[in-house]
Amino acid sequence: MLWSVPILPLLAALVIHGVGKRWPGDDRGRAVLTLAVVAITVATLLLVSVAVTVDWSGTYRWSSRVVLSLGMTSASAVFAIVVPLIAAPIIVYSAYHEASPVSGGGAARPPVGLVALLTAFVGAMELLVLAEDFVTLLIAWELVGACSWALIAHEWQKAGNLRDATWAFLVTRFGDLGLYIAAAAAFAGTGSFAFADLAQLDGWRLDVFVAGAVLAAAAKSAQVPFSPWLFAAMSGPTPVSALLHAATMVAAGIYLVVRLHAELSAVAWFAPVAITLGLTTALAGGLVACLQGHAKKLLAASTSAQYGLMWLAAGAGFPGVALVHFVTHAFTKAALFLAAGIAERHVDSYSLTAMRLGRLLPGVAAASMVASLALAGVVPLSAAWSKEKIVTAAGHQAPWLAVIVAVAAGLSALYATRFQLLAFGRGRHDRMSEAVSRPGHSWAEAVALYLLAAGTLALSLLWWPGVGNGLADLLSVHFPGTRPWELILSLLLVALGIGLGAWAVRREVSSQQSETRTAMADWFGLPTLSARGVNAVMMFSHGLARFDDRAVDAGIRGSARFGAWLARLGERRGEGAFDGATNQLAKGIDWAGQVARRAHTGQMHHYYTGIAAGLAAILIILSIGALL
Amino acid sequence: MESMNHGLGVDIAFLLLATLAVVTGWRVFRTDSMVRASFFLLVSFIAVGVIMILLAAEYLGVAMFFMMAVEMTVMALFMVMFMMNPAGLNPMNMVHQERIAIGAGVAGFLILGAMALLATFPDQPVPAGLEPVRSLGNEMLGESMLIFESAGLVLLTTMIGVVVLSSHRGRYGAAAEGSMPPGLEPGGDPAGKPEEDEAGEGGHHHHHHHH
Amino acid sequence: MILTAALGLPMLGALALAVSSRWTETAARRCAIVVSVLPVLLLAWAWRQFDPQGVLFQFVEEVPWVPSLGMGYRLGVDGIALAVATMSALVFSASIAYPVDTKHQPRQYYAWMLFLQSVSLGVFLALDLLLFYVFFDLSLVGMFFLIGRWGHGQAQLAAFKFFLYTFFGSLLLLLAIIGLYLSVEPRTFDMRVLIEQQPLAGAGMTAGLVFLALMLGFAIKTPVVPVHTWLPQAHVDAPGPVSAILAGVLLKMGTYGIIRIPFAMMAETFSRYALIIALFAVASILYGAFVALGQSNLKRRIAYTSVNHMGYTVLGIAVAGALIQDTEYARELALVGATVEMVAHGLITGALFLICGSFWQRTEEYDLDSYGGLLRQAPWLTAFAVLASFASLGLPGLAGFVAEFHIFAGTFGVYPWLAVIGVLGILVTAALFLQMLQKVFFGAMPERWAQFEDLRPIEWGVLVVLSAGFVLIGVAPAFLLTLVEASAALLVGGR
Amino acid sequence: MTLTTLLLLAAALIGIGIYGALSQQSFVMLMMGLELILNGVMLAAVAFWAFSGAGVPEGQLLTIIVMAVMAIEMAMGFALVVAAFRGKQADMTESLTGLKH
Amino acid sequence: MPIGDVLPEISLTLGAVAIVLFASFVRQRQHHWAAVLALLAIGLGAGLTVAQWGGTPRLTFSGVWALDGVALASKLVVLIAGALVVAMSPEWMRTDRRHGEYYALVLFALLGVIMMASASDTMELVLGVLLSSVASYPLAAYHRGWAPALEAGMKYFLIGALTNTLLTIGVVVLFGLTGSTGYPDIAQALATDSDRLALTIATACVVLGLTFKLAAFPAHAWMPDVAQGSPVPAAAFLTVIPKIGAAVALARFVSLLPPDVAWRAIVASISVATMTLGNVAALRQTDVRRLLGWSSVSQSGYALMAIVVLGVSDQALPALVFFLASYATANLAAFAVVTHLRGRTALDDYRGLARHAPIAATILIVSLLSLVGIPPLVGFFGKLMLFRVTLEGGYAWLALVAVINTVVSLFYYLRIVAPMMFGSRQSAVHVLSGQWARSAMAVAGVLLIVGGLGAEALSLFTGSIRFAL
Repeated sequence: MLWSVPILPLLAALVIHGVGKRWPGDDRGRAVLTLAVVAITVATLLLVSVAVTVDWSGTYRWSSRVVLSLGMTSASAVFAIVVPLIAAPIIVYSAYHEASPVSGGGAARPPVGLVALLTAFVGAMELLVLAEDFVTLLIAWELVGACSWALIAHEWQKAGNLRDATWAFLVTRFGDLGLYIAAAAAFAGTGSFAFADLAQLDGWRLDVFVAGAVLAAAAKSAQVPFSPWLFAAMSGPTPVSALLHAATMVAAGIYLVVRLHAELSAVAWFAPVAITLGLTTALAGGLVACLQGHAKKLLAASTSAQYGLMWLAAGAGFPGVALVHFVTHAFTKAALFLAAGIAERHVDSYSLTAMRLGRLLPGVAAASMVASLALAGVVPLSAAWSKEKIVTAAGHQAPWLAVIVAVAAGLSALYATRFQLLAFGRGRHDRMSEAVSRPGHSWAEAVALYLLAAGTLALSLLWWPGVGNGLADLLSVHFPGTRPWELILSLLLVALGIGLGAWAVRREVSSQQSETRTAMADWFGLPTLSARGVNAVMMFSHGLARFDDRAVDAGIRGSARFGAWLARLGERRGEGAFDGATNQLAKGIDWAGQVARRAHTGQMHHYYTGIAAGLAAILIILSIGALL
Repeated sequence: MESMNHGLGVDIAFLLLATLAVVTGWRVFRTDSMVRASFFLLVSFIAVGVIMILLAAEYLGVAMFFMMAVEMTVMALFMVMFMMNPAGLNPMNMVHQERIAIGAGVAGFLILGAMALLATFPDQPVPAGLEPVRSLGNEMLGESMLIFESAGLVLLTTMIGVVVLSSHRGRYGAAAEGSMPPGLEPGGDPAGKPEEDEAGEGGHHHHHHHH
Repeated sequence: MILTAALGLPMLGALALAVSSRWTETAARRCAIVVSVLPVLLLAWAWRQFDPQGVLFQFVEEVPWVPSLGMGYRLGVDGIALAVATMSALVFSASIAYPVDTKHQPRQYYAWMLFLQSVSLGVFLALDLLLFYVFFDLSLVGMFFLIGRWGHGQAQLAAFKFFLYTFFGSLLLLLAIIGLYLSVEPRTFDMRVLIEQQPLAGAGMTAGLVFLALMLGFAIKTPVVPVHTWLPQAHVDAPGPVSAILAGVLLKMGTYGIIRIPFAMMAETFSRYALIIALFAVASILYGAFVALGQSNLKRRIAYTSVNHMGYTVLGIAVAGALIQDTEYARELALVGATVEMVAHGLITGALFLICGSFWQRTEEYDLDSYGGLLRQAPWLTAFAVLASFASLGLPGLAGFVAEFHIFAGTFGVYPWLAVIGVLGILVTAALFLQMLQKVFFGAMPERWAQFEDLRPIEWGVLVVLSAGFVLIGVAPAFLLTLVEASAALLVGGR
Repeated sequence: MTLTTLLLLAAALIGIGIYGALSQQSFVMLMMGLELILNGVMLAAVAFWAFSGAGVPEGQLLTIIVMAVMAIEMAMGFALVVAAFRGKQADMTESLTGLKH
Repeated sequence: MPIGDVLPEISLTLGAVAIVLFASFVRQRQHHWAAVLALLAIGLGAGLTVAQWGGTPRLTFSGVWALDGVALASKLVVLIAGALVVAMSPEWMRTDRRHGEYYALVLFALLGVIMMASASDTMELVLGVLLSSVASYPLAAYHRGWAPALEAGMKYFLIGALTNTLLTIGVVVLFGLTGSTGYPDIAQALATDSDRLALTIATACVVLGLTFKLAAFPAHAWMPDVAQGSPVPAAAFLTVIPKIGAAVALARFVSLLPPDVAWRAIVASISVATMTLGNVAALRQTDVRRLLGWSSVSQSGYALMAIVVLGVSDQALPALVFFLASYATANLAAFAVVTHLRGRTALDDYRGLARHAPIAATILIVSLLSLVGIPPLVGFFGKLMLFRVTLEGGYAWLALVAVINTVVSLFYYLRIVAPMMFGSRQSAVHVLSGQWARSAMAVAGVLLIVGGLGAEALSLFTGSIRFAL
């Protein structure tokens, strides 16, 4: 029965895609889409809640060795609930925010395909979080990647989008290879793919397994050095980014770490690796976000940084903290992306310096403010709570680690402030400016944003005494106790960050962006580096293709040369195609053929000589044979 | 090998005949006239025939005389009729690849000579009192009847073949007329006529004096 | 009789088309389609009747042919053969139904296609080594005429190259088959006896030579790097449906042959060289993928992915044949994976080449860079191309994933490091397919394709059938896995 | 007159014959070379019959067979030469160059 | 005198004599009845041969004539092949003034080949070679008014004269060495210590003499010329039938030799040289008949493989005869098609034939594929048997060489097939009028397939044959 949870959205997506084309092209169509999406997500949520309460599970047998199975753990439950919860407003938003790319010159048609894909995306993610074995996990894992490819490539007329989509897919698929290896290692060690049997895994296979899983998770959750793929993913429509970052694709990585935390931490090197990875990404991502001038890319870098914090928490031994931070981050980040999308519609650019829409869009600005402050870690907002827990978790490992984490958190305060002030500060645009004439945003988009902001506010209840412990019991996880000095330090750093952010914003208006800054803002030149790598690979394969044409095939082009000759003789076409081809074997046989023919001169005395020579040869061979 | 009973005279005769056979054999290819060449060949054969008689194979020797005499006459006539340079009036030296030919001849002689000198053959001379002609007759009409008949058959075939090839006039007019492949299309030329035939006839010919 | 019927009906159909000259194009086409579907139905029925718990070979038929040589008309299938044969029959039906320019000789075209269907099924259904060889060789003849007569570009040249190259392989095979034959007493070509007796076990040099000849012969057919170079040209110049058969069916003869002959009959020798074969397979995987990535010709690119995919199959077989202790599960998994890869690749690459055929019919152009934005003109064509490409790059939910996952999981259990290297192939495959899709279907559309047609109903129908096949295997492969697993277990474990 | 000397004589005749067969351009002269070889062969046959064959009649018969070979080949040869000369004006090996390669 | 043992041969002889007489008294237009007479004689001979089948292998006529399975089997093959040749001739020879004698010569040539195959005595062998040669020279040169035929005949004769002469050297030396000409005595004498130098020379000469009839290296040069220049039916005869007798004769001869004579090495070398040379030289031919001639050279090379393993593999002789029979069928079918197509020989003339003369094209393609050894044609089983005995005899390298050669040969066979199938033509295709050549072609074509599907019959027929000696 648990299968119904992922299958419902997947099938619904197919249905939407199938019948969507016949829907009316105006706002009625959007309304129908909205209703459908809301219905589907609500149904999914209902199914999940039923599943949680009555403890559904599901198995599907492929063969005696491969059995697909679904199950519900606390981590899966959290994800399974959060995903549709976040997705619903985002998809509704997208129904109004986007248009179908095929509609061409006429009236913008509702983005049926996009909505269908987003719905499918939710289904795939549900499948991912409910998977109880590696085959299922891998299926969902790659489906999520494929969905994101299609989503990023939504506006397919622009070749650049396709390139970015491919790039994002390839980077994450590179990580997927880790999962293939991990799954294979698990099978080799236990004879099964089920998570439940992982406990039997030991020795070098366990190491391989962990390495593969870490690779897969790190790539998905955009940790260094895979972070730049998130920038590429920005080519997709805004709602896609929102969903990708908040609840689905990127979240898959941290889900894997949380879900398999027990097995992963069975190797001693997992904790240091996870902490290093997380910390590096948090700091680097924070810096990038502080320097970015592109609204979505700023948020994307922030995503990497926040997931870095989650990695760190998991590495420090508190996967529950990571889980909670995922939830709080999901709401804030989704809200911020939607806000950024609305802002872009007004100024036709994602450039932060062009925005400052506070006066124009007060409601949106307020909602964005809530999310920004939460991201910044301002007490008593939701994300602040989980972030403090992360600082504390780091403190459990080492006090200096807590300090560094607090610094990273300060960075997030800085860029959150920067985003909020630049995008929705009080600036040039007011109600009177020319921007008014631009198409604004619909009520549905605003409602979606408000709902997410409200979610952030609601989650702020975590600060309420006792809620945190209750949650820990509910999820059967363990939260670290807060230490006062860490809290104070962290709050100080947040304040410092906000201050610095405000200062930076003031400076930013005047100053031009320097080269180094641009480079740093683009993940310290990592994409350039990887582009070089890709170029090298392409050159390699072109070279190999040429090699294959010329060298390896050389021995066989005998037939080719001959065939070309034949083609001349026979069909009088294909002439000269292989004239330049040099082929040793062919040449050899051909040469032998010519010699043999020429040897047959038609002159009797040559034949006689040949017979005499042949007789001599026979005699010689016989004599040698006799002597041997 | 000295078991055969013969005297010094026989040896001397053999030596002379052998020299004669070799020298005339050699002269066959060293004369300007084909007619002379054929007579040199005849002499060589006759010398060998005499040696055969010395070896007590009288029948074979005599058969050789008659056969070769007839054959060489035919050959000489043939050459007078058909061939160039009938009387050796023009000097002729029509050889090719002479060095290779000499090499091959010498090699042949050396190999067979080595066999003559080095190989051991069973030492079983003709027993005294053997009547070669009688024994040959018995053999031909007895044990080797089939061989004898086969040889006859070969002769018959040769006769038919020779007639087919060389007769000038057949029962229905010129023998060679119409003796060619069917045309590629009815009434047309046959397929596969070599190109050289039209152009190259007589490229190495010095004379055409027949027809 | 069911197997004889499956391969005999198309042969009769071919004869009927060949003998009479009264067929119109439509009649010939209809007849061919109907006849070609019959084997699919028959084999599907056999599939239903197949008992996975039963003996290895079922539906056995035996009629003496040259008993004094130990040769007979012996047919029979195990799960592996049945799966591959059914897939082949389906690919044939699809290819025959797919529209193509028959160059005013429809009767001959369909007759050759049916002939080829018959002999190809024969290869997979034969239980007699010599009969196997007979069909194996006849498939070359059929293919030669199909490429040479109905191909385009330098079709004759491609046909020559194909025939010569693969004929060399098949003659080596003949020598090896005779070698096997000479090693059993009493002399027989019966595969069952040879599998049971393992005649050349411990025969040292002889076994090595026979094995070498077998593997070389099959490697050429498969093809494994570096004896793959006949493949791209044959593919490029063949008409689309024929390419689909070449890739979908004929290549399988190589890998199927490896499973059936060296793997099953020379287990001990095979295990000795399993690692080397696996190395060649990994080389094929990577080399095929990279070279495909470097191609700018649509059909060549797809052709080279066949090298890559057949590399997976060979890897799976090599792994399955490595007699390493305590790895039975993994080896069985690998063999199942190899078989599924054969089926999956047949359907997927068949579909891709048929799509190429549609391109040629419309534009006579294969250059990737000349295309773009076709999604606007041809959404259905795009949809099928995207689906097949994703299937080919191993996206879960489609058949390729099931196969490749099995193979990698199995390989890791035996040669972990090879699995780690080999898995890189799926990354490059992804890159090359996505790049191809991007260039052809997305971005801006050049003006010259403004009249580009979308799929016609018959094309649509054929692609739906093939796609349904590989989606079904991707989502619910139990029907296939159960069938194959039984035989794989007997082959791997029963030794 | 021993077997050795006889065989040496035969070898000499055969050698000269080989020379003739290989060197002569004219068909007739070429055939004379072949006859000379056969001459040597016959001599060898008789010698073998006399010295190592114990006078078995097959020896003589063999000589007759060789003689027949010679006669028949010459007859056939002349017939062909006549035909070739009539049809092709060819009397030398070099004029037979229509069929080659 | 056991006349009963040579009844088939007598039938041929009488047939030939009858034909000569018939031809002298009947108008030329009626000469095709001579073909009927020839077929009757051959049929009678074949029937009598079948009647001899099943007896214990023995030598008859004081050990001169072998009456064993090999001789009988090859005799049957020769006779059937001869019948096909006769059947394809009448229309081709129609305009010839000496139409009738042609059949007599064919019968004599058949008789010569049979003598070679049955000879168990060196003198009989020489006579067999001689008979088949002297009957063949006129056949090759039968078109007296057609220069290429005369040239082919002349070349054939000159090469034959030299090699027959060399053969007599071998035979005489062998007599000197053993004091005998009968195979049983020779074998006995050689088994005891005999001089190796002389034996070497004798062996070399005899083997060389037989390579002429086999068209094997080094005396192969006549074959392409004859195939190209001679009357096509005669070419069909000469590319096929003498080989059968010569191969059996060679097998008989080498089986006499003591093991320390390196005859296997010699035969293997000749085999390799022959098949390679024939194939390589055929590669670039544009004249189909000449191409078939070279291919025929290469096929002799394959046949020799079976002789290499004589005595090592007990199936060597069956394989030899089987292969020769399969080769004969295929090559005769090919030449029958060429005859039917009025001897067309330029490769260009074959373009588009498949559409204009589908049956002839099909038979030609099938026959070529059979020559390659594509199953299930009879040629495949021939090659299969060959490879089988070669591998069994431990000559894997030889088999490999043959495989490589087969691939090369495929190339030029396909060069005939490709234009026929893939090309197109405008002009009509003319064929010989009448039913003789057409029927011969059809019969040979059917035999190719029937021989493959019914390989068991052929296999049983040859399976147990062995030498009487």
